Amino acid sequence: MLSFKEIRELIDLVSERGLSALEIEQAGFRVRIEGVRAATNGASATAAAPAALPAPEAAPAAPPEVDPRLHVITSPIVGTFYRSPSPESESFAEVGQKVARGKILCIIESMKLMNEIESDVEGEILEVYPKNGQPVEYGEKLFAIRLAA
Amino acid sequence: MLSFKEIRELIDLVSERGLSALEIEQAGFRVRIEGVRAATNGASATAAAPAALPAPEAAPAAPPEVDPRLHVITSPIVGTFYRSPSPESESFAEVGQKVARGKILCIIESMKLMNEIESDVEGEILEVYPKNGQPVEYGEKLFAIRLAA
Amino acid sequence: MFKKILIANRGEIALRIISACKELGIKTVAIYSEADRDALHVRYADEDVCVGPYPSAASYLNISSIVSAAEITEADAIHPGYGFLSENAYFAEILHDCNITFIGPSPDAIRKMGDKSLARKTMTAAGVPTVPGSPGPVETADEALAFARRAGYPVILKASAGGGGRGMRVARDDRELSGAWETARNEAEKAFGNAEVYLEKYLESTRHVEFQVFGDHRGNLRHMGERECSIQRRHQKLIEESPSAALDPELRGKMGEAAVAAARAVSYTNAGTIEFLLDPRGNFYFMEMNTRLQVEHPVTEEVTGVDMVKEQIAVAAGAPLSFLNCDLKPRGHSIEFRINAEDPVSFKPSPGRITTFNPPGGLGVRVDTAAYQGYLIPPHYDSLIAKLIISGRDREEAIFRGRRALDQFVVEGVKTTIAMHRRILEDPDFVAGRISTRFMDRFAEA
Amino acid sequence: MFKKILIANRGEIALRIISACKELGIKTVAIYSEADRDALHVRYADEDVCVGPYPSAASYLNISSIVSAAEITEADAIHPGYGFLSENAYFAEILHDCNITFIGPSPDAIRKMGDKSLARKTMTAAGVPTVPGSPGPVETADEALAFARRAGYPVILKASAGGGGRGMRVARDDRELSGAWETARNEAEKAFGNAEVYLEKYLESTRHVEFQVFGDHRGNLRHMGERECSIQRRHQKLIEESPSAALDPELRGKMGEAAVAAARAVSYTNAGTIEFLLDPRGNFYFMEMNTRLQVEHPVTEEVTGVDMVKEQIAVAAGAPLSFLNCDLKPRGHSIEFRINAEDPVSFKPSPGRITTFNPPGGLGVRVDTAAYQGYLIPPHYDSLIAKLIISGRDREEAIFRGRRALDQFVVEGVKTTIAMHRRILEDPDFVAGRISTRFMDRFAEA
Repeated sequence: MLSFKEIRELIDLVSERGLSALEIEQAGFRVRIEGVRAATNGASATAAAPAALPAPEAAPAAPPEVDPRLHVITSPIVGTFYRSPSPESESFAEVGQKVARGKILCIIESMKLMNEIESDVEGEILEVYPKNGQPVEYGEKLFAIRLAA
Repeated sequence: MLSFKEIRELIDLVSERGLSALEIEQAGFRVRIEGVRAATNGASATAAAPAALPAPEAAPAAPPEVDPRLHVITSPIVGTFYRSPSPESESFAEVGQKVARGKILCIIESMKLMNEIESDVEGEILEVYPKNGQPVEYGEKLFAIRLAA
Repeated sequence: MFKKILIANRGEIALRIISACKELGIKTVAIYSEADRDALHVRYADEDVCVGPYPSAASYLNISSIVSAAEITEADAIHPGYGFLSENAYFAEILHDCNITFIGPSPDAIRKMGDKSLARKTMTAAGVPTVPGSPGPVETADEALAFARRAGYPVILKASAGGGGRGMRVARDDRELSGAWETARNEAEKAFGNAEVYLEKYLESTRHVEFQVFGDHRGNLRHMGERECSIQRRHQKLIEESPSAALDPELRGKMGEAAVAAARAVSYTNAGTIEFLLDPRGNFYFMEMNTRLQVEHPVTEEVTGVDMVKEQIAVAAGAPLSFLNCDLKPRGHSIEFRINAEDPVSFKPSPGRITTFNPPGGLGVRVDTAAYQGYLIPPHYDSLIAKLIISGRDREEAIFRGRRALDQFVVEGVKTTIAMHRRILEDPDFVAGRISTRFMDRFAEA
Repeated sequence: MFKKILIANRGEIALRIISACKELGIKTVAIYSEADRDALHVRYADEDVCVGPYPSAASYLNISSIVSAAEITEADAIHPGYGFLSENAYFAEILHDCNITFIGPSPDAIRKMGDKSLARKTMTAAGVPTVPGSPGPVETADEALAFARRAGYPVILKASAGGGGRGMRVARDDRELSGAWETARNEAEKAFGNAEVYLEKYLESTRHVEFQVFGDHRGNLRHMGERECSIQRRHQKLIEESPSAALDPELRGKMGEAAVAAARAVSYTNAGTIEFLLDPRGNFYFMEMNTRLQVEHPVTEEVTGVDMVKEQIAVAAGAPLSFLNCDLKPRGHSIEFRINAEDPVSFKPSPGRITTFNPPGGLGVRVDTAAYQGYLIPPHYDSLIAKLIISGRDREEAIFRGRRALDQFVVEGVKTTIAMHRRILEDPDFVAGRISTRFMDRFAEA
């Protein structure tokens, strides 16, 4: 649900960026903001797009910007997350480490079985989300990896 | 849910920013504000566009236009509507008739009592809504009167 | 049986009555004020008539509009619900003159029980114990002081024409009584148009236990067991349950007999409630009779299995009581929680639009309500938005079930008493059944 | 008693089980697929675990994910609800190995009753009458034709591993049987991963009457009376009621005894249901046993006063049956209406967003649902959005009450079966209790 203040901010954004429309819908709540009136002929179009100008890449109602080089590996199963094959051994992977496709990143224990989770991309590990020994559910984020260029 | 004050602010915003429409819907509540009518030709489009102009009479989302000279008399009580004092007599008032303030227009029978309903304005009867002998509820339209100029 | 019933009320009770009529195959007429155009009772009735603008005096209390509405829709009976005109003897009389059945007791019974001093006298004559009190209305402050010194403090001032807690004042010494005297009279004047007050000894650590009675027009008069209504705030009931944890079969028998004797003293017909104060030693005193359906009637319905509104309609139409040959021994336990739209701290009403309304369901959960998601609660009427009625095999099950149902009751957009009820259900004294009419004082302090 | 229960289900039954746990003071874990993130069972549970993407096979049927979810949340028991893994003996076995209690019967009982040919043999040995049928799975079309000619048409093909109407085909002559043979085997293969089918004589104008049985781990086994489930469409139940208008106390006694004998033959524990076909002359035949809680369990709860889900949990924890010394004679009458999101004409599911959801309330009305205003019904699962359970003093009161409750049930945004139920309640045969499993055929033609 958006507050009044948030709706007001969105209106500002829509008009500043010269968007033609913004529509948000969620669980029975809907807001639609239609932008500055579309001009019906060439002459007025110039007038209708006023201060706007700085809206070249006006990505409308964009979700938080996503780095196309960022890749997130999520858990394919429910279980317990382990960073190393045994408490004494070293972690499979550390932040900052470069990993190849197929490199084992962690183990998820499910029903007494140790499931090795491999990297499906080549790149550098930016973040490890769960702590060692932490339960993870299906779809939970495990690793953030910056793809090799 | 938006308060009256908030809706008023939104109206201001829509017209200030020159938006073409704003629509908010939530749990059975819906508000749609359409901006100042888009002009259909170049000349007026230019005028309509700039956010700067304070869009003075921008009465947005106006209800159906009401003739200010039209006056409607509604029933002050629940009962049965009679156009004449008895079945044999003439109607108190007919369409087209000019009536003065205080003129008896009809009778509403409520709990065996005959309640005379008077005109509270001077003018000409345009319409009689209920039929003779018809039950009327509180607030039901009885007569439309065009006010004397 | 009636062909069409006009419901002279609004809100959940209007819906309750419409439902009963539908189940009996009787047509319904809703009345409404201009503030209630979008109300569910208007939508669910077969016909509807706007009877006036929002002030109750001009609409829901407007006798001539309501009688006219019955006449133009050709309704042959009127159910008054509770509040509004339900205890108005004059209204019942006019309906009689207009050949419209008033679904309730006779005007005479309403009058005799409506005048609280007269009711006390009637009860004394019938052998029903009453709280020691002034023999009639008290005329002067000196007279009040004299009574209080004789009976012993604390005392309570009550409006002769009163009910529902208004016009009531407790005094613990001469000084407090002198101060309360004018206030009580003013409040009584304002609330009931009658400043007369009388005095009673104020009993402490008592329970409010009431008995449901029902009479038909063939001389049968029965009680349907009790309701425990001690959980009150400012004399407004918040939680009611049946049976009462304080009654054993013997005491239930004694109080039930007294209730029937009380009702018989005014030849009572239809549904009525005898309110008693019950002290910890098992002494009970007649407080007053409510000559109408109560807000809390559902808990009696749940433990007896009798649809009381259908019973009211059938009895008014001349039928004998349907449960004459039944065992009405309470089956299980039932608790009603009044969900009000109000601030849980200040207790101020919280009218406004309900943006989310998701009532609980499942086994043992009943919800009586006229609210819905998107409903705008008008500020002109009372703040009750729903009654949550929880039943279980015993009190313990009902309490646990009540907790989960209150947890699942989602209301957004207005403040409600849901969280307060949840806290009451965690209170060890409540859970143990150690309650009195002072419970909420203690609870508020905690 | 258990400390934490994982509910391996979704929708209204997950909510039903969460409510029972809350009333017992037991913590709950919800599981959900990615399509159910906004579901109420996720919101109302104490903890929740996403177990997979939307296909049931990858989430609600994903045994290793569900067992892992129980392990990481340290749940000590799993309630399977109905459908999904509730009749999966392998799942029950794995839980046992993992030291997690499966709230339901033993894997052995599930297996013996799950194999429909084996179940028939077990019943015959226990002296419970069964419909004349092939002694075991039928291997070839010729074998099927031979049986049908011997027993006489019509006959019905059923999946050995089946249930819920899938894989069933009726044939009235050789030609139909030849046609149905492959279809039934294909459907059985698809639905249950097992193409085996067997044949039975198809009885016409029979009623579907089932008995609820309950066993504890101390050797007690009781029945809780019957449910009349003849109102079906394509072998899917639409309306269930208790008691059945077709049973008198003598027949109820005989069928109840047979049901208990059937359950005892597999040393049954926890809640189960014995389904019978009942012909107009009072002959009854064992059809199958459902070794789990039924969708329609609420009507039994209403007339017996027993909370069956709490009973399941208590019995699984080792408690004796709570009603050993109670009279479970049905009290009043209860009817359940399944409100499905589907087109009332084509019967196709109608998933989508519920824009208005206003369920009825008041006396005798129970709603079990996981729907709410604004809820988006995912297209991946079954179309049941609510169960409306109506109780009254007798069948007539329940029918009249059902009409008014269906009238007051407002659902917008998706198509539902509400109007169809309303029409069934107006049908003179239904009102008179003259029903059979063919009722809906006749009804659809009318």
